[in-house]
Amino acid sequence: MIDATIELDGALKVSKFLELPQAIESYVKNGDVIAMEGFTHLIPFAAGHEIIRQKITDLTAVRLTPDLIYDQMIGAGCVKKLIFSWGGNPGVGSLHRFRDAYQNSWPNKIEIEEHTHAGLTNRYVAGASGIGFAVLKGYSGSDLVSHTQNVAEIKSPFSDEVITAVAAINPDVTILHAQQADKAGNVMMWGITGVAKEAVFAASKVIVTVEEVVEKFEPKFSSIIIPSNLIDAISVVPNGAWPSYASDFYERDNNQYIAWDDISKDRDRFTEWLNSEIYNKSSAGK
Amino acid sequence: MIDATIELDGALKVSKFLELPQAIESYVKNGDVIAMEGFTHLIPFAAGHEIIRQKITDLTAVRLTPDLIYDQMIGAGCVKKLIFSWGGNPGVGSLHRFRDAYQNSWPNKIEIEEHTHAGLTNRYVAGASGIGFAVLKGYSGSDLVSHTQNVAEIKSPFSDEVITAVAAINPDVTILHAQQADKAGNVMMWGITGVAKEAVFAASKVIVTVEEVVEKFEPKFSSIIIPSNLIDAISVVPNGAWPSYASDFYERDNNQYIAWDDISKDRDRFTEWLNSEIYNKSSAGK
Amino acid sequence: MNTTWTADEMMTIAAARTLQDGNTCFVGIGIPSTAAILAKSMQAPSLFLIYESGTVNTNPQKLPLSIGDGELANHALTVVGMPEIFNYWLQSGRIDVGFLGAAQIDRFANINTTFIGQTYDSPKVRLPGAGGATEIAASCKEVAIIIRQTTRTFVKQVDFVTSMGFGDGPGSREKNRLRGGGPSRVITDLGILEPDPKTLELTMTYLHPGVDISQAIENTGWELKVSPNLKTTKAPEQSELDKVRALVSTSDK
Amino acid sequence: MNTTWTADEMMTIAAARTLQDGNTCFVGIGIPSTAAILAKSMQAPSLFLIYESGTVNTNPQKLPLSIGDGELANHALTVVGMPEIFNYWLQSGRIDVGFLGAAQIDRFANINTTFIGQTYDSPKVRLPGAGGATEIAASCKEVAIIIRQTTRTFVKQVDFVTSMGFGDGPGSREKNRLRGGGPSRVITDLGILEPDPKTLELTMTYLHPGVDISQAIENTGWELKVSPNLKTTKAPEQSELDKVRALVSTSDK
Repeated sequence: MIDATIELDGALKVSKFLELPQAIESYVKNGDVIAMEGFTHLIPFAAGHEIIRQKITDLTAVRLTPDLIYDQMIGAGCVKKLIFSWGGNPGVGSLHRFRDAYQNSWPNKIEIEEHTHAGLTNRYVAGASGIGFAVLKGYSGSDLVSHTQNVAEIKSPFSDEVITAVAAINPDVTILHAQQADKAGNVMMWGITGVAKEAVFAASKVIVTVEEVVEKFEPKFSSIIIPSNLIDAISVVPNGAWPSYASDFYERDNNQYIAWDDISKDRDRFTEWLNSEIYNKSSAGK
Repeated sequence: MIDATIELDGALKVSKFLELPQAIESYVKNGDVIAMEGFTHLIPFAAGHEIIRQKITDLTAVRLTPDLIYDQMIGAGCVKKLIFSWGGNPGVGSLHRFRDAYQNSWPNKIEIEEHTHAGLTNRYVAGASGIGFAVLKGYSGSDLVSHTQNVAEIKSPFSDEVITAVAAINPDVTILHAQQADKAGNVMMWGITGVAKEAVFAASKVIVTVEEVVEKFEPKFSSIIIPSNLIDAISVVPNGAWPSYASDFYERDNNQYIAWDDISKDRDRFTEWLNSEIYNKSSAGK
Repeated sequence: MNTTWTADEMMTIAAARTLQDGNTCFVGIGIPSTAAILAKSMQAPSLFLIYESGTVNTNPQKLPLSIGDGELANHALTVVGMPEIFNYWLQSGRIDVGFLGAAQIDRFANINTTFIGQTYDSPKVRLPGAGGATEIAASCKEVAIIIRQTTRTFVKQVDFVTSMGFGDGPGSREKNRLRGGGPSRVITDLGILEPDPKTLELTMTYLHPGVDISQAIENTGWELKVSPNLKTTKAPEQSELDKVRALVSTSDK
Repeated sequence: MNTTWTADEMMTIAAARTLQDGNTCFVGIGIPSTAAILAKSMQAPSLFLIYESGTVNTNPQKLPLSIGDGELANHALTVVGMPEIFNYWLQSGRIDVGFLGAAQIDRFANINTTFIGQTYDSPKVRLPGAGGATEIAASCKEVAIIIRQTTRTFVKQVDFVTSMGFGDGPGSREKNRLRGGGPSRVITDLGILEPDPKTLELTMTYLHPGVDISQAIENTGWELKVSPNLKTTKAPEQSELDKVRALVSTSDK
């Protein structure tokens, strides 16, 4: 890990480059609404593990696909409410810690608020846009409508069209993992970026972990740049998305996803994992 | 100009590569709602001139910034209604042909529908999204509200928030200029792209003129790729955006913008220009 | 004859064959994805595949592990954000075929991927939920569904309508303002079902070679309608089998 | 003293000085743009400039000819589509200062860029219209306006409110649900006006060196309020003049 006192351009008066524990401690509080995004790609696992390590609790955790990262945080007792739109272990099966918490209140009771991808995506869009809601054609015909919140019908002022409105979501903190930062604290990511941009604009605070710091970004297909003034803290955490993947850096470690099925099925095995892999390890990536 | 029978991948059964006159003739009809976008950059002038040459009339012409291209088309009698949000000769002054048409009905009466950039942008967003309207905070406090159409207030179903709704705009044809096409008929553009993407998705038909055809796109910062299945016709027209600019190809020919002020001030001088520069020239760029 | 291929292989090949070259196809992960990628090596080389992760016109060389696999991004024409995928590509009605899997399906092709048994708040088995499926089912011009046919999957009433097919029959889609045409076919390990043009009820129109109609009836949790014109699916050709096996083997690598 | 610089130079320098380093600034074309770029070479090197064309954090080396000049794109951190600029950057309230020009302004800093004289449908002079100005005026935390002070520009009532300042006084912005704080200063060739904290009426708070208050009063189309604490703008330093001249000269190249 590079020194947190990395030298910045004169332009930036205060370094946003923090060690991960300091970044989490500074910007994530008990009870926060938190969005840790990354659609299969660039999932900020190291940051999630640090949240567990710091025993942050009562989070409202928002993510299209809870994936292992939220299953782990739920199992560790960090989460009181989960807002999501697809809750599985991708390509493997169920999220057992999520199910145990939701159905058996272990380690604590959690609420859920379930959406469709289109719906939750547009909740972020509204949040990013600084307006109270967004409109879409969504949820129609699904029983989900009667089991969720923040979804309503709205009539067009121009015609008889009735469409769906979803309420804005504005996380207290959004956490992402990206491939690169430059020394001025701008971040570049490429490949699948999902709702990363919307999650950043919707949030009050933004933490980004990155694989590396570069002098200068090089053009990449399908890349986005997040300007430094949208970011509160950057932590350099190589492999910070492991066991998910970081395009052009490493592939998904699918054995970990498969192994998680067994680990997470059993409370004791999970607790053992939590002790050996999180609590007794210091902050880092893989 | 390269041959219109340019060889395509086996994948594409029918060539979308047409000579510009054929592209315009095939896809632009009298009375169409047409969007020719390009925000200062990549303005499809050659296509506009071809529309004039083909004496297409009664167009509802949509564009954030009418610029010289619509001033010329209005002066030539192609336009019956202009939908816009900033109507000047950028950095120079007024659009005299537009003013003459609107105030004096020369060469014909035109209607106008005037918006803010944010409002017209979101009309395209709604059109691209296949819904009847979009919501924004816009127009508030401006007298424009009482002088335009397709703008209304809408109440949030989640709170007392009242915001603005704008009706979707769905052009019959969108015409763009871009830097490159590949042989499969995908298009890549970079630099300022404005509302290009939204104008494409909102439209029924799409024509793109390009500077060149390449074997393979190279990554560029701030680039977008428009897949071939969104495009109906591609015409290779080097300098097709002149006198506006095409990033990495040529700069804006500002003398033309300045000269336009004089040419367009006077009906006779304009008519002379129309004859010498458009009617008596065959389709091409500069 | 049934000994030369597996039922899953037959199902995948049958599904792949239904995809038309040049169409846009919005693909769900799992067997739908396998079938769509297979179709690109068969009759539909320029099938335009879109995944909800943002990969546009992707040509994966091996099976993706998940909907956001790097394989999909690396072989895509372009990758865009999810608002663009859902709002500009899907919601606008630009997608020809949505290709979905499901845990349960009913006679009107309503599908469930949310939970099995008991209630939403206390389910027997909790499934992942909607993801992109609800709006894929709503907005694509037509929807194809791949699902193994058993009494656990083909049920009288789904425990939860995650994504609407034809609701409770004619008029339901209109009432729910769904822009797309709805399910056009359900491909199973036993055959193919299509909605009756009038009642919209799923009707068995094809049986795979070696499958008897009694098997289909036994494995359906409602009184299965059978087409008077029931046909037999063309048996897989060796080249089709080679291709599906080569493709599936990539996921083990 | 007034002989060593032009009134436009003084106006531009005075405007540039008011921009704080590190702020985000949404810039209109013309003198606002010149002042903002000048500020980056003076006290605000990391002023974060956004133009409505989509250029984010741009560092132009010469004056752009228009809001979509290639110079702005070539020197930007990134260039994004206009929906992102208007919805994510501007509407969300992320911009510290909006920097606008105008053809007319009234005592409550409402500005007109739509038409002069007669009616909307039959104007004496038709101007370009709103562009980004209406929402810049609405959403930025504060708005700075640069305009030459004459009785043609400083009018009792603007012919058209393109972009609202303070409407007809306290409460107007709230009633119109404008999220930003509104105009914080108007920089002219004669001095600087700021809204009175209570009445919100523009009040002359600074005169540029060599300008007499009678000039300001004469050149204002309403009964100009003058601060009891009227100050004199600091005269341009030679380095400021050098910079503004170097910058303006780039537009001739």
